[in-house]
Amino acid sequence: MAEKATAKPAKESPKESEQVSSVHIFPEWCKGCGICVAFCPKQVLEMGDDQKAHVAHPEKCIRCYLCARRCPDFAITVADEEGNIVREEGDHQ
Amino acid sequence: MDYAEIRLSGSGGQGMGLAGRIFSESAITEGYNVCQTQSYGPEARGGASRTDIIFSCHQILFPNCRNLDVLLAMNQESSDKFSDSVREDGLILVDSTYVDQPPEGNRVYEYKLTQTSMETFKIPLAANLIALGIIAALTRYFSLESWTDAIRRTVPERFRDLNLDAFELGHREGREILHVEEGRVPVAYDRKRPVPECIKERFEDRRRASGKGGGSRKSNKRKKDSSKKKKKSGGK
Amino acid sequence: MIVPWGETRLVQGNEAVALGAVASELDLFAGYPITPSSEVAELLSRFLPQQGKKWIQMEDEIASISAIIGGSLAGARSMTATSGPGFSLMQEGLGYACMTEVPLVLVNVMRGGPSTGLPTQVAQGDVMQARWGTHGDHPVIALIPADVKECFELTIKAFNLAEEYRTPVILLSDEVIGHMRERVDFPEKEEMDLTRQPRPDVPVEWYEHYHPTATNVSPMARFGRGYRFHVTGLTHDVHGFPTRKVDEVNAKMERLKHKITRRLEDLEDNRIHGVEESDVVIFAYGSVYRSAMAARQMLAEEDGENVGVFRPVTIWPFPDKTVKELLDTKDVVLVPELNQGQIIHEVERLTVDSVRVVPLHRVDGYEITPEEIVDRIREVM
Amino acid sequence: MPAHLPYEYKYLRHKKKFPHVWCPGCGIGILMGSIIRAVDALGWKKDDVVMSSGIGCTSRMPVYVDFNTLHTTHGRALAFSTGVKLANPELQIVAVMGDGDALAIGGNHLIHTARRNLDMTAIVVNNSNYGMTGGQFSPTTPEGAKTSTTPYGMIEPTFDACDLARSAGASFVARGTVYHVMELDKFLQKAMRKKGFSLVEVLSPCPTSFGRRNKQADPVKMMESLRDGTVNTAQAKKMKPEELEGKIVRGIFHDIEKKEYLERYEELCARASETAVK
Repeated sequence: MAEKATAKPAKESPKESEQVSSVHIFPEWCKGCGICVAFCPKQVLEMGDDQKAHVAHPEKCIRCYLCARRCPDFAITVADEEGNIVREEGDHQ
Repeated sequence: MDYAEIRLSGSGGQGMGLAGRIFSESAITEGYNVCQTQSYGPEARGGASRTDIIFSCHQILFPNCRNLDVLLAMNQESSDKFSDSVREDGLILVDSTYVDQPPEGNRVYEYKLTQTSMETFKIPLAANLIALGIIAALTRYFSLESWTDAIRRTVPERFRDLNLDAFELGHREGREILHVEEGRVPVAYDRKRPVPECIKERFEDRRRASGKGGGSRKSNKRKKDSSKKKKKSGGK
Repeated sequence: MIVPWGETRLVQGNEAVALGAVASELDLFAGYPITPSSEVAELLSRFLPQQGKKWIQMEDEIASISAIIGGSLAGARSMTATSGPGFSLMQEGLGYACMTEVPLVLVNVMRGGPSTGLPTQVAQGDVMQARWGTHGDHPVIALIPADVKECFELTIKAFNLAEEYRTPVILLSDEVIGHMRERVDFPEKEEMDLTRQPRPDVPVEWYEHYHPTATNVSPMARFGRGYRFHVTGLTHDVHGFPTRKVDEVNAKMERLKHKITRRLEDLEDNRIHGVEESDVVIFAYGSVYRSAMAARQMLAEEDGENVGVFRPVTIWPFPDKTVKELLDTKDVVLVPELNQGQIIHEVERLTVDSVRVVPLHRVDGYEITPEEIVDRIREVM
Repeated sequence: MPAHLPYEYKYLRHKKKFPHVWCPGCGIGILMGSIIRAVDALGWKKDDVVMSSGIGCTSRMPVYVDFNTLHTTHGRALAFSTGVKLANPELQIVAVMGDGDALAIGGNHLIHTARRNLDMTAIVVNNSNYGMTGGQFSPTTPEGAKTSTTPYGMIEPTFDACDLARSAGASFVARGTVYHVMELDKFLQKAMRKKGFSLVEVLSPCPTSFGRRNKQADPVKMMESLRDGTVNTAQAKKMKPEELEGKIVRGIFHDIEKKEYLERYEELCARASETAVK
């Protein structure tokens, strides 16, 4: 496939409801497969009209990382308490 | 009409191939020579996919379209890429569910194909047949029987009614557009006209009859709050 | 009734190949998935079991060609279908089938190459491979369709030639022809030549698997029917037993060569349009022939020029005599190809220096358009 | 730029077009994340990693990751990788293949690379069909399943890739699924850390080519059958045979210490140099 636009996606939709949440969904990469929504242990996520996943109940998120790791398209990131992206066993580089 | 070039373009999984086959089958029923080619990449979903159809009274030599009588563009990329290979008096139909900036041209029609399909038939996949209906009405290629016959021959049994309904919805819309353009019907034509009730009811009855009533997993979605509405509101 | 004899249908190229195979009473298909030929295998996986015939998807292309050689020896009319990368894997098997004079049909739906290349796009880059892909001197018959109906007719012809000449026959289709859908008015069954070659009827002791005959082809027995013959890729004598004796080796090699060279007229199949009367000729094959004919039409309408078109349907053996006869007196021969120049070398070989042989290449996965041909013709006119 | 980057992001090639080529709900993207996390956890430097692949949907993975990447011919990833390893034993090789790629056309190379116990990790993504070419059956397609080349149902028996690799000589063999992603992360780390030939079979959904033809077009349904259709080795031990019927067992089946091929080769060179000295 053609070397098209860079992997840096253009724009991100407004997300007041996701402000406090540690789960961030990136609509440009989400293909609406529904896996994250179906298997989130706390039903934090829901499918929107635009066939994309949305954070519906951020307060319920227990940061288990399952949605991020089961997302086939790298469209979900989960931040820790301070809000930055950290691996479980400490940062490498 | 003794020679016409039609291009149905969109992304993988939007049914351009099936729509193309129905188009070609209709042409054959009316005795035309037909040649249909496809061009696509590795992606079975997403990615660019287009189907070219040429029908003619004479032998068709070169199989690819070069200046189009009809262009269907289901997304912005296809619309941008192919709109300038449409003839002067060619027709362009774009799915304004995804196409924000429609192309220039004197016969450009915007219609929320996928959205209408979702609202009427609960799935997006009938958009291609709605589009065929509109194109069939606007171009007056082939008789209605040839189209519906082709749909029956091409579409698997379990999707036949859905596709026939979608085609009829599109055909009705196309006739509506035609009447307005030819000034035959004085009524103010409002692009956001609701889907004709009779089609919706018949579809609902059949859904209840088949025991599929109630929302499927996809439809218990969150009501969009106003802040999330897309910048450009609905049809022009 | 799988084959729609006498009916009009919208048919895909690959589908027409599958229908042609069924029409030829195919007994065994062995293949492996590869774009853009998978539809042939997929359709036959539906048709053949309905007739109680054998269909198998092998673990790869080497296995596929091996299986159909085995099948053919055991009495099955056999076929496989592949594309460039698979065709390369099949070369050793193809050579084996040439040496052991086993009839089979190999369909190669050409795609952008080399290597993985452009799997969903068109090219004609395997034409020389069809002739010289396998090692050593060997006979080759290759046919090139240019529309969907020909996919049907040439598949039937391929089966007939394979049996008549006891050799593999290659059908060189391409992604455009293979995936294109066209209206096809199917012939009546009676119009098609579905003759079968006679089986040997000599007493077992007299049977020679490679019996010398005027046409260098002898009726071939099949396993399990009383003749108990030996087959080996080693160079062999008339009985099929290995030999290194000079006269027997030469006899074998001459037989392999002459069974083709002695019957070039029978094998030749060209489409010639206005070549005698024109000074400029387009030499085109396969899907590019369609662009050439469209260009011929445009040049006639717009420039009032009669530009001839010469199209070989049987590409191997190459129609040397006719090409030389017809093209030697021309000013210009344009050879448009979806490769970087392969058949053009054959045309150059056969024409005197006074004839200007002009290439027109396209290897970006798209068809050469009639306009491109017309522009090049106008340049050289 | 998204405000919050997935931390796998620094291992992705940013010039490549995202979202990637795989269909919605395909599990190959999940596996790619899992491999990246394993590389990260093992502290491998990007320059030391070679990801190779054959042909098919899975084979499109290397182009997206910022390693030395080698997209080879159909079924030949392990053969190419053998040459890479011989030329530069320092390189850490991860070969990703589909079920057809590894077990049909690539079967011969799989058993011989395992037999040699060459130090590399082979990952076989098992989605029960050839997705890229439109859904033909593969050696792992379950009996009775519908595919584009088994319109009347699959009749060929399948074989177990893990048993095959173990009996051929692999020193580490495991099977996981993209649903059990935490477990998969662990299996991959162990496999990649292992000195010798490791094979990990990863069950993965294919909604478009396989699911649609077998009443599982919805990615969520396919993931549910991975969840409900598999048990880990501990659970399996406690289950009666009839309970295990139709279930696929996940876990590490084989993990032994065995002389790696290049160790043998060094010994050979030592012997050779002795003869040269005399």
